[in-house]
Amino acid sequence: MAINYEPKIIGFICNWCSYADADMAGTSPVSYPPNIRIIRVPCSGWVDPLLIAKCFWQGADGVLISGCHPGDCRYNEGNYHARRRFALLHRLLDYLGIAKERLRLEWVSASEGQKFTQIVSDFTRELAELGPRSEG
Amino acid sequence: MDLELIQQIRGLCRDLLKNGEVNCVIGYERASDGLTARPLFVYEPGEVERLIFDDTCTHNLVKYLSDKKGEKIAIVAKPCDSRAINLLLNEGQIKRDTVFIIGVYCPGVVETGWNRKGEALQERCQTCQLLKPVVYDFLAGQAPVRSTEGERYSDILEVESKPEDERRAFWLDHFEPCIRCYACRQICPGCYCPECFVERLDPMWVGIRIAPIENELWQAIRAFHLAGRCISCNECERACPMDIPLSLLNRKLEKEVKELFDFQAGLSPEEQPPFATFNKEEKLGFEE
Amino acid sequence: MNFLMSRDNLIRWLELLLQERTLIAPIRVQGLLLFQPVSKVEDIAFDFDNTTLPPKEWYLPLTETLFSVKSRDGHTELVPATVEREAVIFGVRPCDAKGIAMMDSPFLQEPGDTVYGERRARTAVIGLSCKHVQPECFCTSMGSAPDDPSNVDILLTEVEDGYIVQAVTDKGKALLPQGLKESKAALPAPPEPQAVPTEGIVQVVRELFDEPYWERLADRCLHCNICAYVCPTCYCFDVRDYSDKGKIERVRSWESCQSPGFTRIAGGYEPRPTKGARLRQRFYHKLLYFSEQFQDIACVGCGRCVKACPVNIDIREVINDLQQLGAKSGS
Amino acid sequence: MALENPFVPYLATLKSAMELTPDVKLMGVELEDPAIKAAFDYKPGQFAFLSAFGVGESPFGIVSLPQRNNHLEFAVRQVGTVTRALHELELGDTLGVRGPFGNYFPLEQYRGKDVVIIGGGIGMAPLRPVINTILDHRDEYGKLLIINGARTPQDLVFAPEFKTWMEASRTKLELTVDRGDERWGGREALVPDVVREVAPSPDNAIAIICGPLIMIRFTLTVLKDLGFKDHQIVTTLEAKMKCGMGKCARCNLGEKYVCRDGPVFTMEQISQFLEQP
Repeated sequence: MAINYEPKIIGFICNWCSYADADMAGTSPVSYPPNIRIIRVPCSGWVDPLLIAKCFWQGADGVLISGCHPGDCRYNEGNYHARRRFALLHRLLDYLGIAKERLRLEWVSASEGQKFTQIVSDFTRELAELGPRSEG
Repeated sequence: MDLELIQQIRGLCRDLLKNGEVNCVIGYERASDGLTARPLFVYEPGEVERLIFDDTCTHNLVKYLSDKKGEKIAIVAKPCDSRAINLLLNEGQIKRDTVFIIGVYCPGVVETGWNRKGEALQERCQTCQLLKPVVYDFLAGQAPVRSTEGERYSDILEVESKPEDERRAFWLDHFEPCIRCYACRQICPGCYCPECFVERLDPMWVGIRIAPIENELWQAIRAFHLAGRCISCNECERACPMDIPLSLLNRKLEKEVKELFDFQAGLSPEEQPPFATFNKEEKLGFEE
Repeated sequence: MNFLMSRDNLIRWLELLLQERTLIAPIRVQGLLLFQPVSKVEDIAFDFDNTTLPPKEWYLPLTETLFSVKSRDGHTELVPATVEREAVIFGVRPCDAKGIAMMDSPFLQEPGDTVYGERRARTAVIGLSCKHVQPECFCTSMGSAPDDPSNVDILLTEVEDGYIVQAVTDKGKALLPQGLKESKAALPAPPEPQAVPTEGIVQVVRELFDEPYWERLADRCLHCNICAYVCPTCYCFDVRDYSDKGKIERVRSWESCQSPGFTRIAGGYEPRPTKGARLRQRFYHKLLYFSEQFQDIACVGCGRCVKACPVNIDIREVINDLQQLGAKSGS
Repeated sequence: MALENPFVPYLATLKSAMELTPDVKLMGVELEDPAIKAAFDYKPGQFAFLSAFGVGESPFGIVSLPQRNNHLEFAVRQVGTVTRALHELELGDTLGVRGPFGNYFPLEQYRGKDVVIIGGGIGMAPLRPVINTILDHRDEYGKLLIINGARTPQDLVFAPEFKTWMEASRTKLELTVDRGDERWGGREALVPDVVREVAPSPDNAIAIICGPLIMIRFTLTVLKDLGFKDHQIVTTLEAKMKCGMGKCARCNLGEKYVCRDGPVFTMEQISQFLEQP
């Protein structure tokens, strides 16, 4: 494994919870690795599987979707739908040769800044260990 | 050919057309090769003699119901096709009272192509448990006796067992010949969007290049859009001029949807497809 | 003058050609037979009915870059695509060779499509006569024949002890190896494909624009692009920009008059709103419009569309139907 | 020397952009290469493709006149992705021009005749160079009647030029909108109805129509009622095009290609296709 390999991660982060954590981390001493590019979205349920697929096909090494805990959705049920959708997408992508480890769905509330930082750090490390994706 | 069954269908269609209960019957007739079948639209009672039914009637005619919205239609439906009717009913695409469903007990269909009729039943039929339509107004034929044993997903398990890189290569190889003729979509009863994502310019999801990456994005997302909706008629694979094994993709999702949500598309017109509903308490593998 | 070339010598000759130029030939790929650049002569299929896709792909690729946009220091430069090498396309059936020649009409008419023209000029066509005809073949009704040498540079006809070689053009003669043995043997009689009543079809079809026939025929049409993409003479294309990671290219790809939105303009107006209008366009373009422009029916009788259509829209049957409709309305 | 690849546009610079209506901009474009600029000759009715690199290209009628304007002018209405990208260009930005394509209005044939110009919405764009040519050679033509309709007063594309048009000799401008506003004192009527009301005489006259197809269809009926024959009615058509050279086989109307044989047609040539529902 190349030592200099820095995985590219795209994060779709819910505006009502995890985005606050991501935002905060920018100004706090404890931060997450710069490998993630964050896209603020209104709800984890808003994220179209097409966006995820497109990220991978455009060369992302990992995609993180982070939303509110079940029961806490601003729009009542967005994250329940997201959970179903990504559970299945996960399996399809894996089948197509984009390993399960590369797509993560996480529930992180606005008060769990540390958890968010931890998730991004872990995800970056795991992807680095996994190595670059094969061509395509 | 089961002549009795055919006479039954012809007689019924003649009456339906004569009485004005429907203005068109969608069924099958002999293709120009004199050997296989093709879709037939009958408008006049005098034309019902062209209708046939046999083990070459592989087409899923339900696709055409989306073209004939607002008309009173009778349609010949095998059990798998009838699941597509449920799908369209469930998704509000057709109205039950505008469609007269002539269900037929399924003898299974054989592999066919232009001027070519195989001996064996299609693979999908070999493991299909559904011998009787799930929705119909009239049931034609007699319950067939045939074995439906067999492992439905063995080829999928084989792909799954490959390492990540090999799976990736396997699919890129298979998507490479895709010429993006969109026959898979055009023949699919579940593909009725007025504007398909692949043709959207804004945002442009899939670029104009006909190349493996774009092809795969197209095929993967199309399959995903049909997840929990595909009724496994396998028309897409049959239509594909480049022999892409689309069934490997669609049955993978069928298998996962069954496992995750205990759902099979089109079995009932009422049951909500997996992405239209949820269960608050379910664990789908994300919680630690 | 005809020559005789043994099977071994054919292989040797192709190996020689491969050394100095791009060699395109039918190759079996995952159950398909496709014209592809050859890396080893032993990959070439010599015994086949016809290829899955016609050879038009070599001249009008499924997808190609027309030019790339280079931007540097606020200055934009457009870099047109170029054709690199001389090429030989081997194993072209006479019907498909006619298809290639027909595409010249739209593409080389002024202003000529330069990339197409260059590919055409720099590619020699080695034809292969048909030993057998298929049930879907009808080339003789479309002005070609299983042994028609008109549109190739060299035509090979398989005989017992090898191939009879007809050097049709100077371009073809220049490609042949030295010292070929002359052959005085008569060419074998070609197989006889099915006949389709094409006589007078151009005049007949002109009068049938408003026939309800088109909507009825289109009932079962799926409006996929198969028939157009497997057709040696269909040449509709789409042009759009493709940008990926800062690279901008203008790309041309195949398209078909059957695809939804083919003629829909921004703002929504659709001049061919019905299934029948779209399908009629296909047959009208082949049978009437192309003939009016370029004096030939845009069909070579290869039968690929007949074979590949998932719902059996059979152009032979359509021509028959039109003749009957014409006779009925004419009488 | 290799021939010019006809798919490669000329590079050009956006020199001016003026908002004509809330969704139409008049864009002034100058070809970068002086030799190409000098050789770029065009006539009223011809069109060219404009490229927004990275998004694509679309055809637009050229609304300027070589003898009047130093730059090529196009009236671009924002309806899709390419037109949006063109609207977003800033002065000095590079764009592509491919053309000129198509036939043109045979204005020399209209000399000595009365000319009736009927335009709806953005359909006025290709008619502007016709009007201006007639005004530049006012004595050579008979009466000029311009009937211009739009959805609202804001959508009258060439409003800044109305004064000049109205003041020209033997020229009449009739404006109409579907829906007026508080400042609109004029007609609120559909274009075909205005044509019927104004009732131009077909004697030694030619009528040129451009606008939405539905407007063309209804106006045709009115013109025919007034006694205009098919050969006296001329229109210019819009079609989806990808090449402009009769190759991509997309814009055909029967055996004619809008890009090569058109976009200017007499009704005699195309009525068969317009009468379809």
